[in-house]
Amino acid sequence: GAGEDTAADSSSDEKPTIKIGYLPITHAVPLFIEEQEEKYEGFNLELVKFGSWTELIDALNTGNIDGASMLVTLAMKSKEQGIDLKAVALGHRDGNVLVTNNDIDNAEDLKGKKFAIPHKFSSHNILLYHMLKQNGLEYEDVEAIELPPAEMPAALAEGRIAGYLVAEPFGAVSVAIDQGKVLYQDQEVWPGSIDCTLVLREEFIEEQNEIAQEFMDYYVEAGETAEHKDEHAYEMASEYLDVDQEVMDLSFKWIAYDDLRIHEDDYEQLTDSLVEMGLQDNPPSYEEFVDNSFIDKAK
Amino acid sequence: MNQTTIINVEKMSKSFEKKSEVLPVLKNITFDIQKGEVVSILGESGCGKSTLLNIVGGFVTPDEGNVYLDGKVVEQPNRRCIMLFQDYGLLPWRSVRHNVELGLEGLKLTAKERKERALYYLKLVGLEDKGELFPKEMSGGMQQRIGIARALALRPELILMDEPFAALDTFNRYYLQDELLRIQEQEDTTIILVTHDIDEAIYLSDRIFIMHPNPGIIHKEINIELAKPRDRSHGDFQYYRKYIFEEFRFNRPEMAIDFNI
Amino acid sequence: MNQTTIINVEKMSKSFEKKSEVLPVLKNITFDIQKGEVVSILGESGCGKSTLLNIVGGFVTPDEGNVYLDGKVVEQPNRRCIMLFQDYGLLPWRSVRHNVELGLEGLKLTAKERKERALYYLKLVGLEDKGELFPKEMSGGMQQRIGIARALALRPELILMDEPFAALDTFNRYYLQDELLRIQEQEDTTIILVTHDIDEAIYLSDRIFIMHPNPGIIHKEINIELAKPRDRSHGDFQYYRKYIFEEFRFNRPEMAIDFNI
Amino acid sequence: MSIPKTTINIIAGMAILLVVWQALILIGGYEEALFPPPLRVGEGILSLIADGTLFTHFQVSFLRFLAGYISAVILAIFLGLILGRMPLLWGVLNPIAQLIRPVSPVAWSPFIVLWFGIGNMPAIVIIFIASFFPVLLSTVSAVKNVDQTYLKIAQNFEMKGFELVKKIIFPAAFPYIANGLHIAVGTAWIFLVAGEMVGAQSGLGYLIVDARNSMRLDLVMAGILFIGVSGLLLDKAVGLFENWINKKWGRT
Amino acid sequence: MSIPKTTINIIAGMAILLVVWQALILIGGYEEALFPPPLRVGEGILSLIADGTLFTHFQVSFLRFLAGYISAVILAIFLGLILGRMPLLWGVLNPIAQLIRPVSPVAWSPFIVLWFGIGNMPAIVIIFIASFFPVLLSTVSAVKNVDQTYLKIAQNFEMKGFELVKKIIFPAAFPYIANGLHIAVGTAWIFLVAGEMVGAQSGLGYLIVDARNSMRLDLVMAGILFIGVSGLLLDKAVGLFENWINKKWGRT
Ligand SMILES: Nc1ncnc2c1ncn2[C@@H]1O[C@H](COP(=O)(O)OP(=O)(O)OP(=O)(O)O)[C@@H](O)[C@H]1O
Ligand SMILES: Nc1ncnc2c1ncn2[C@@H]1O[C@H](COP(=O)(O)OP(=O)(O)OP(=O)(O)O)[C@@H](O)[C@H]1O
Ligand SMILES: [Mg+2]
Ligand SMILES: [Mg+2]
Repeated sequence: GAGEDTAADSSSDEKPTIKIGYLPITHAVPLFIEEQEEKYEGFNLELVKFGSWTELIDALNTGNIDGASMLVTLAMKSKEQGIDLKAVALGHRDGNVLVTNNDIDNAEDLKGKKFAIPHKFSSHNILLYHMLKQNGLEYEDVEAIELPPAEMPAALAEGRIAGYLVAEPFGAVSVAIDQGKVLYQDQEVWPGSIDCTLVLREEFIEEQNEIAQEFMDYYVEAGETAEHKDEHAYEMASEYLDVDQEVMDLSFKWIAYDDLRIHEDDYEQLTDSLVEMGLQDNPPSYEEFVDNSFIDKAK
Repeated sequence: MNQTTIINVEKMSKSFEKKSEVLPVLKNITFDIQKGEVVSILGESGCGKSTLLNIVGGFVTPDEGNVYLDGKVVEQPNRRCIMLFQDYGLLPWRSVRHNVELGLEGLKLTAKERKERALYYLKLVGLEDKGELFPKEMSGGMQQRIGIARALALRPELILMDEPFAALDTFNRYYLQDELLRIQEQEDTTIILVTHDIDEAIYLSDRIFIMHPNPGIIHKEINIELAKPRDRSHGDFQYYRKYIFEEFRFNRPEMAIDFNI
Repeated sequence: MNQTTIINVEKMSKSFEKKSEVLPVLKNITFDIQKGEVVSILGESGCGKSTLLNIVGGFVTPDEGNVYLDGKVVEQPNRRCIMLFQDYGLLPWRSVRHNVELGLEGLKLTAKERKERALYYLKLVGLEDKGELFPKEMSGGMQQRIGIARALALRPELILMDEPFAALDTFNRYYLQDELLRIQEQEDTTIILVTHDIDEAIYLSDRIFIMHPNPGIIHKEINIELAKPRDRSHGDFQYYRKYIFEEFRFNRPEMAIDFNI
Repeated sequence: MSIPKTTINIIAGMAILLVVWQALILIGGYEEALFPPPLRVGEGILSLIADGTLFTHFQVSFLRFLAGYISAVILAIFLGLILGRMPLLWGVLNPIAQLIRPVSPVAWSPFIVLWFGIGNMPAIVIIFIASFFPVLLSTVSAVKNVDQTYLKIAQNFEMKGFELVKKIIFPAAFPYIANGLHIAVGTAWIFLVAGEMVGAQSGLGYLIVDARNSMRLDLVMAGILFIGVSGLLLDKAVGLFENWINKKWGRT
Repeated sequence: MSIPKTTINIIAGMAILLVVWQALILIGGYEEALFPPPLRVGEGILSLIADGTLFTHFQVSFLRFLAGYISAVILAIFLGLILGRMPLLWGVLNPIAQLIRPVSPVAWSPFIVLWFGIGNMPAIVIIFIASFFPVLLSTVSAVKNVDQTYLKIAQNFEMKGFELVKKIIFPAAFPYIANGLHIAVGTAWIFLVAGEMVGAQSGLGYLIVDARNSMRLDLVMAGILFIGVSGLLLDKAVGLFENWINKKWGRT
């Protein structure tokens, strides 16, 4: 049955194992550092890597993992469908760049061209939408295309797309091999954009509240460690992320890991955008979906 | 000749349905077979010989009439009446000896008894040293002999043979015909044999049923009064040849050209 | 009999390799065939009859010796010498008439001429009204007649036949043998025929080559001096029968049981 | 006479399927959002039909399928007829085919995007790969196994080259080639979904991915059913075509 | 004698493959990172072998493959032997099988995750689905097509039930079942990759996805080559097994 494999069972003497899903991207670095530093005591942490968001969501929805660092919009979709999830922290702030090929000098140049995003429901799509609007263009002026992130640098290099907007380090890859350049950083378009968040199953939060708190304490701490973006952080991250240091350094330059609290006004802006773009009719409200109690206690 | 009736076919008819057309294949067939007899059913291709044999063996149910084996209606195939198929029907995945043992496995015999009986009948057909080989390693003639051994091993009251030697060359055919007569005499088996070879029928049989087609009927029954073994070039043999051939020619008026027997 | 030599086989030998063993199949075969003759090659299964016929037709290259057709060495199969296969070799995807036309398509004929010629030979074999049917709708005997028409349509100098009637029942076989003789007389075709049926060989041939196996040699050549059409039950016919049978028995000392011809 | 029986069987089969499906939900107590019941899927199908989505996606998929399948079939039969007659060359190329065949067409997707870009091409290429090898291999083996008698007759009638291929080899090999075509339809249709899950913006595979991403498992199930039904119909259509050709060419 | 010739062919085939590959890169002028040349892939393979990654992933994949394949084969043959003898029941179940068969096993993945969780099971289940139908369908049709003569002999010898299946039907059907097994190995291996690309955390398919996500296309290519080679070996192994059984059972 559903949830059978939920690992976090509360048997007394054995330490429970928390399973958290992730994709190998720069946005999940705090998770990597938390596991590497292994400061927690009340539980075992198992990070489960997935090949794509779709598979990660399936696992999360069916209770095969207790939580995940994932695109917030996808979690909101699940919530809307009746899966009990809570967003408890951000995965990162900023750190999404709009990469284009070297011939594109402004938004106007993108008109009529193909532009890749990982997902219709991603914050990247919203960023693209706002960017176009801010430059006096319509969303329909570019042809937005969903592509697996790993294919984007190749597609850009081969001239199949004019640009892309996706999680790191895939933006940095193109910049590092001189096949692309940064047209905009996300904070220029939408300050306080919410992208990847740490999501936990409500079931887990209710049954193992203390453990959840401990997990969150060290998550916040790991975020602060990550914010140093030093050699140490790079080493720990590279256990999960197989990229050159040059790419990673670029990636780190654009991102921030301090203050991982989800702010209500940012969230409102997100839901407004979703409704405005017609991507979601009834996005869950801030109260329903965001649970800041852990991060607030951790501070 | 022993005068116990073993097979008794009574007013038997059979038709097949073909695309909602009813094709009468056998009509009102009646005959008796005595214990120890060799009877041939002779007829052209498609006249219903195989169908008749299948009905006698219980493989096909007649539409009308009945077949009695020792006075009891035949409703299903059974071990007392073994059919030999034209393509020999040996199981390619079993060695020669295990093929012969196949029918014995249903009897209450120990493995040793089974093996002994199989070897006895393999010896009878002259293949005692081939028991461990596989059928595909045998020539056509040898395969047919294995089939005969397999049938005999069950000591059936009746053996049905459907064109048993049609696939063999003349020399092997002659040889196996002699073998069959020798074994038949030794075991006193009753045999019903389907063939389209006039010589074969005359050479082997005590009686010949001549079938005519559309629908299949037994047109004539001929007693062969020659002593066995017979001489194919003897005048009497030629008499029967000519006689039977005339029977068939009579039935084929559509043939423009004269046959020269 | 016309005395122009059409086929001349000289000191021809052939062996096959089987798992690095060399199996001599034909050894030192020499014979001539005259124009208009019907010659049968008679022998047991496996004695090399088909191989010999294939070599004469140019399908297989001999190891030693040569085959001459009209004095020229045969190196490849060609239209002057057509082989008829035992399984008839009709193309199932072509109608009867198009099968007969197959060989004509390589000639410089208009479609109309082709069709006329095909219909002429179909008529010769008595199938002029079946031209638009497919081979699978024909009986075995009809299929063989189509094969004969297809061969004749090319007006070859020589027709090779490999056990042409082996798959037919006795009645159809007799009928086709007569047909063959009629057509052969009309067209004056030279025919080499492989068979394992003594009667067939005597009934059809001007000469019979008797082959013995291991390796295949022409053991004896017999002239059949009977006028055609022949009578199978005639004393002279029986004389040849007995004579040829003795030839074979002589060669099979391993057979324990006496044959009764 | 036989059609009603088949119809009854199909209806009975579907009924069993629905009962088992509903029973699974009742017994397992699954969340509706995670394992939608038949009724909800039925509604999903209706809504997809009503707004035309289903038809649009099906059309896109079907055209891609045709493009990939037909081009693969033509090339594979053409090469197969040649390679089947050239045993030495085939001896060298065969290991390459054998090596590439067991690789899932999906595994190539990074390279497919690199070479063929995005849009229709990746799905078409994946279908092409999925159909190409079964047809090639069955054509080569069909050509190699053409009845010796037919080849001898061709020799005897002095047929050569293109005439030989056209009049003898192709028709003789066709039933086995057709079998390869039949298998390839199945394989290619199966990979259509996989192909459209990668990088496509439309089609039945995309419909499934998209529904999955929107957490609409009822639509996923609807897509699965629709793929099953249309795959089945496609298979039957190829079967009918096979029979028709065989009948036309005088086979059983 | 025949082994050296095959070896020469394989070597020649591989040489051609490498030359074409390198030529493509030189002509197309592709970026090394996007379309890695043979040498770099060779290095990739060596590094994967050296750090044991390749072997570990292969082992995981292979065990999953065995689990999925063998359980599918056993169940499918068992059901096939029964259903082949029950034409009425099969008439009803056949439409269900026909409906499910054309659906890519990958399409089921949301439900597979729901029922079987994550880890080894999804890949095993996908392989199970991929192998089950070919084997089931070929077993049923093999059983239906058992030579009438054998069945008549069995009737004649009064064989029934289990004895009939064991002594006549199974051995008579086996060559065709084995053919189904052979096809299923190919299909299942192809879907292994697809299966492991979805929801697995190890195995050769995962190796490819992970390398792709890390933009290491040389490792993707290495994975593809390795999947091709091991699929090929697996296929040969099944072929040998088939021959061995056929020999043991006195077939050609
Ligand atoms: N199961 C069947 N269904 C329909 N028709 C059948 C069936 N079995 C036989 N027939 C038809 O019945 C007729 C007689 O067939 P049967 O096999 O008994 O002939 P036969 O005398 O044995 O011929 P042959 O010498 O060719 O073996 C044929 O026309 C055949 O087509
Ligand atoms: N291509 C071949 N390769 C190897 N051996 C062969 C080949 N063709 C024939 N043989 C062998 O040569 C011998 C003679 O064969 P052939 O077919 O000529 O005999 P046959 O007299 O026509 O026999 P049958 O009456 O059975 O047709 C047989 O032992 C056969 O196994
Ligand atoms: Mg019959
Ligand atoms: Mg021969």
